Amino acid sequence: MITKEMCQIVSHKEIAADIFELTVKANFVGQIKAPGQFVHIRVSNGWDPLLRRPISISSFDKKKNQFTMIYRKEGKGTQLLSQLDTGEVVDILGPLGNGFPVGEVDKGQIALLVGGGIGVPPLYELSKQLTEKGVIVKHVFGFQSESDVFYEKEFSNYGETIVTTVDGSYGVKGLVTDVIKSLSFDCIFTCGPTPMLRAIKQEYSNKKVFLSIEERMGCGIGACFACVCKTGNDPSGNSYKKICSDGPVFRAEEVLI
Amino acid sequence: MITKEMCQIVSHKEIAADIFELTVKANFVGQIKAPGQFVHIRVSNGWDPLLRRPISISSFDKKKNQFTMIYRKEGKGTQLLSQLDTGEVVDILGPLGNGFPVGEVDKGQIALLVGGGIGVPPLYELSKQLTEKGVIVKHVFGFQSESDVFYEKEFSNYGETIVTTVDGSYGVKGLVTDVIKSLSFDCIFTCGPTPMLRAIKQEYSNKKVFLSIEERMGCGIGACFACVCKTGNDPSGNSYKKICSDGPVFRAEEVLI
Amino acid sequence: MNRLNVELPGLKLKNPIMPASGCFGFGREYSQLYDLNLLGAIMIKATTVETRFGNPTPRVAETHAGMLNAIGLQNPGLDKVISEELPWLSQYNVPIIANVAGSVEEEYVEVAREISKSPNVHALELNISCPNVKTGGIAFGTIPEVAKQLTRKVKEVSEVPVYVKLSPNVTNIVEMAKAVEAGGADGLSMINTLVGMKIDIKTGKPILANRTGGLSGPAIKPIAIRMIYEVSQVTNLPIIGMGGIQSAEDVIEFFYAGASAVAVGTANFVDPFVCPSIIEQLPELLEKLGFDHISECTGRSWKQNGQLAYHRS
Amino acid sequence: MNRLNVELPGLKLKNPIMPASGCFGFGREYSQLYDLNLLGAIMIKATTVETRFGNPTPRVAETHAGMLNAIGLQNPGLDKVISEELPWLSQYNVPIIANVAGSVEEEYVEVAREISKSPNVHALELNISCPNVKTGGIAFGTIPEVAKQLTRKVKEVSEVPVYVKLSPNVTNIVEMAKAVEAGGADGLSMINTLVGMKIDIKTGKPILANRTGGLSGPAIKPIAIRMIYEVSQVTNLPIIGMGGIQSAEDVIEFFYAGASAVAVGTANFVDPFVCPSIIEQLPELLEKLGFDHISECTGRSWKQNGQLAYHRS
Ligand SMILES: Cc1cc2nc3c(=O)[nH]c(=O)nc-3n(C[C@H](O)[C@H](O)[C@H](O)COP(=O)(O)OP(=O)(O)OC[C@H]3O[C@@H](n4cnc5c(N)ncnc54)[C@H](O)[C@@H]3O)c2cc1C
Ligand SMILES: Cc1cc2nc3c(=O)[nH]c(=O)nc-3n(C[C@H](O)[C@H](O)[C@H](O)COP(=O)(O)OP(=O)(O)OC[C@H]3O[C@@H](n4cnc5c(N)ncnc54)[C@H](O)[C@@H]3O)c2cc1C
Ligand SMILES: Cc1cc2nc3c(=O)[nH]c(=O)nc-3n(C[C@H](O)[C@H](O)[C@H](O)COP(=O)(O)O)c2cc1C
Ligand SMILES: Cc1cc2nc3c(=O)[nH]c(=O)nc-3n(C[C@H](O)[C@H](O)[C@H](O)COP(=O)(O)O)c2cc1C
Ligand code: FES
Ligand code: FES
Repeated sequence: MITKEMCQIVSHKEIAADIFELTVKANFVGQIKAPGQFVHIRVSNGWDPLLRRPISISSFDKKKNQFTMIYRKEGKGTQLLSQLDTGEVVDILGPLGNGFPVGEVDKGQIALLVGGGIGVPPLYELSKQLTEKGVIVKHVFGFQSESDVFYEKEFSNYGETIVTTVDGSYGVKGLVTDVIKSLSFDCIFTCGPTPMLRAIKQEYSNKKVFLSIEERMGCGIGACFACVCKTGNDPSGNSYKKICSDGPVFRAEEVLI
Repeated sequence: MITKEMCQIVSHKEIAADIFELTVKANFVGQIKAPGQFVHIRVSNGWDPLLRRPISISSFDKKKNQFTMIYRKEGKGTQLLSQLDTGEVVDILGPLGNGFPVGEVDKGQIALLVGGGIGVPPLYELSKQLTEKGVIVKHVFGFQSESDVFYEKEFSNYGETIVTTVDGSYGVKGLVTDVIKSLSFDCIFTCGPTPMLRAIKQEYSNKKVFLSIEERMGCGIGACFACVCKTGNDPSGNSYKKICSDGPVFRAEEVLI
Repeated sequence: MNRLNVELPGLKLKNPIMPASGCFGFGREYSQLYDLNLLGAIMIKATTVETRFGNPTPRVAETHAGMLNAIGLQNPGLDKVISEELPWLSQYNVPIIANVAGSVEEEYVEVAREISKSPNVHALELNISCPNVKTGGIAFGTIPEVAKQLTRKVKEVSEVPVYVKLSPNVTNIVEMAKAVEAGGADGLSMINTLVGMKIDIKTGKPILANRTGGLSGPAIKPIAIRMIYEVSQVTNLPIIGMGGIQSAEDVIEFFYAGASAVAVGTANFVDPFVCPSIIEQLPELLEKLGFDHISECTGRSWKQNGQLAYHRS
Repeated sequence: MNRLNVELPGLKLKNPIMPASGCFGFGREYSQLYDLNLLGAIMIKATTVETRFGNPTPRVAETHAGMLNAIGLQNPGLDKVISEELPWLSQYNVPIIANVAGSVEEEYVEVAREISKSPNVHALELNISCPNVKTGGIAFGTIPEVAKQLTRKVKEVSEVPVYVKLSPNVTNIVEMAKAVEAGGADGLSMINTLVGMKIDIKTGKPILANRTGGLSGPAIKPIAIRMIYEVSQVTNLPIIGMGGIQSAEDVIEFFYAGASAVAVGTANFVDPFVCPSIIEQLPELLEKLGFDHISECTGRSWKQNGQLAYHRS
């Protein structure tokens, strides 16, 4: 069930440069099915900015009816969002889309979670659930620079966590793709910039790979065809997946990116 | 000097049904020249609503660098304005226009101040200044209904105050024009809906009458020609006054309304 | 007292509020959120003969109080719409207005002929105004003679009344309206989107992969109102108005301008419950404004002394 | 490093930012707020041969992220502009672009001939696009042949370069641009306002006394950007871009689209200091984006690999 709810802010803080962690109360938390689902947030009561912003659910607590998001303050909408205080309410539509299939990896197997920048957050709940299940979890996260890094300690609670930065100011200098070459694992769950997803998809076509993709959205629920991508292995070129309602998580071979 | 200033709200409260009294700190208070001048308020940081709202200065305190406005919560802009709290800041352009000429009435003479609805506020500072000068002040104010009445007590401090309501729920039932017929006075200062101003102008063409007129505005400073009115006694029909910069207060015979 | 029921050619509507084409798919998604029976009608996504993938992504960009889209008529194709979407929609007691699109005249004609046979399709909306496809759409929507010709051809084959959807990207909207009226249109729907563009400040390139897109949302409302005001005074066709509607007040404004029903597009993305909310709020607003029935509002802005509206249900 | 100086026909500008015609009067009011010498140029209010009162009030109405105006070319008339306004403006070291309007060809020609003799008028802006006057304006702005003819006539008498101001209310903006280029225009200014309307929900009547008005402000920016993008690729004329500009980022977007200078209209009403603020912020923004000079931005959205802008100062 998709719900539109006025959600009260439980906590809201900046956890890295322009990176905010936002926790809200929502009755629809009970409806969340898998890590990697997202919500669609209305950032103002007016009509400018007009569209909702899609933000991933990074963790949730069904007992408390709370969930947490982590987002980067970028443009007009997230800037407005970042000004909201604890106690205020925000109009959220969710939960949306299909998340990471925790069932696809077995106890004792090794899952590699690869995140780039603001693609890291949805992997947090995933890591938690995989760990609870007895899966061995490894994390490789890429950021631009030291000041962008967040949640390293939190992820370390669940498994080995390697951080790379483009400028080398923290962790390993370079891209996540350089680092994963040296790791062993049974499957990959990844979320981040498209070039990163593309590289991983290409390199590991022999492994189970699950990608979470981003695209500019209109409705967020599958009605407007704004967020489609072509499906893999379709000679006609006409078949498609809607990222908002079929995804945002896909098996790598399902989609062309 | 016209100034654009981020003014801090000192107090903000609802004083009648949908009527708000807003007091702010502003360095430009020192620049205010006469009662009846106004300011142009930006009600949001965004671009919807786009235009500033013109609101009269109802009183000011040069020592404290504060001034007060009284406005009715009507449309989108004043609704947003009414949500601001003490301590918040609001972007105000002012002081604008030319106010009521206190010098036009002498000590001991009788000035009749006639206000309709939200036209009442600018008369408050006027009443104060006239009284200080030794002018005898009488007030006649028209409102729709009992719940719309405000500042009756405040005005009573300066002189006789007669309130009329259209529905008769408070004071005299009827229009202000009915009441003034029975009063004696040397000159009229009035602000309110155009039909009221027009009636007064017509009825008292033999007296000194000063009107404060309203019109929809763009710039508020005389540059855009949005707020013009035709001048009286102009056979060409081409001469005009700008309400924002030549007015909003005019001698009745100066303008066609 | 039912203040909202209206009757237009082919359409007996419990209320004059419907989602606009392309902003509501074929109804499945919004049916998860509320009962579609609440709606006056549904304008379904443009249908073409063949399946179309549409334009590359990004397909949407936000602008001030508006958005650009360049979906490019993506749709499952005529066969699938007839065999899957329309039968699914028939579980609801809501008339469907089928948006008909194509690249050439024959394609429009084929879609119109076939889709108008579906029992729950009560009217067609002839989409001669899509700004986001390279062929077809735009020429049909900007040259009066071409529009008239196409309308006539479609009317010949359609089993239900035909509403022609006008493009605002023209010098003279009245001329277009009169042309399609002469071509036999039963009604008008207006307006489609205005062609616009947004450029990414960082990359220097247009945000939309298609570069240009159609501007919709509150930003275009004044243009829609003006065009409906102009057109409603000079044709006898009922108008389904659209362009930036987001509230019950907006609906009244469109009626005042000359509309007899309205469609809500972009606002569904902002508030997915906008259609049922408006439907709920309208009776009270009409009461406040002193109208017994919404049809009394049609054309008020140009009628003398509130003379009764022309298209009274 | 001066990143902002640009050169266009007749105009050697310290920066490419100027207030748009009609939104700045003749400069007197804004001169109370800041030093007009900061501006790149000033586009003064439309001037006609005779004094004009313009339309009845209300003349403005607010819309979502925009406004409508129907001033109706109110101005003191040619004589007064030449004898009072321009001499007053000559105290500033700022080139003036005189906006020329009229009801018939002869009127445009007379205003152009006389006003172009004023020493501080460095260019004319031929206003063939005012939507708010019953005669003149709109026909000149929507029929290519008429626009070309008028441009030619004005060019014959003008002592300074002529920029033609295009109306967005046309089916084909490219055709209009090419017509005035063929007529001898030295540059283009675009866009003027879009015709729109707002109806008062309480009275049922249009808010503007003139009923329709011109839509300006952020709402129309995507349309301006699209039109400049289209036109700049097919003419050799430099473009002064306008339509919803309110920030330094917007200026860059207009340059990317194809503008070589820009004008700011409605935003002056929202923030009277918007022009000097933008001028102050631009160098830093250019630095951040990696440009040595603002001219490098012109046409970036359609040029391959950022090839040097055509109209480099
Ligand atoms: C399924 C999904 C999950 C996401 N999860 C997260 C998350 O957990 N944390 C996070 O920081 N970001 C996330 N994003 C990206 C986030 O949606 C954008 O950063 C955000 O919408 C930008 O809005 P803005 O107001 O900052 O920028 P603006 O520039 O004002 O945005 C303008 C418009 O473009 C859209 N837009 C801009 N950038 C993007 C983008 N990268 N992806 C999609 N739309 C975009 C906006 O939604 C808006 O409609 C996610 C995106 C998707 C599709
Ligand atoms: C010189 C002057 C002094 C004023 N002083 C006061 C005052 O002291 N107290 C007070 O309550 N009101 C005053 N008004 C009226 C006040 O400006 C409007 O009530 C207010 O602008 C309405 O804005 P809104 O956001 O409520 O309405 P909206 O409907 O959202 O306004 C839309 C647009 O129309 C304009 N507008 C709407 N109604 C009016 C109106 N009556 N006059 C001018 N513009 C209007 C708005 O400014 C805005 O641009 C004054 C008007 C003028 C011209
Ligand atoms: C994402 C999107 C897709 C659209 N697709 C179609 C379409 O397929 N056929 C059509 O006639 N109009 C289409 N439109 C136009 C709308 O039906 C409507 O005419 C326009 O958006 C103006 O209304 P609005 O401002 O309420 O959105 C589309 C609009 C949007 C925003
Ligand atoms: C109040 C007002 C008056 C205007 N008067 C004129 C005018 O006299 N001549 C003209 O060419 N354009 C006139 N315009 C149009 C502007 O110059 C400009 O082209 C348009 O407003 C778009 O820019 P903006 O969105 O920045 O306002 C006027 C615009 C406004 C808002
Ligand atoms: S955002 Fe509308 S279909 Fe995905
Ligand atoms: S509001 Fe611009 S001249 Fe008065």
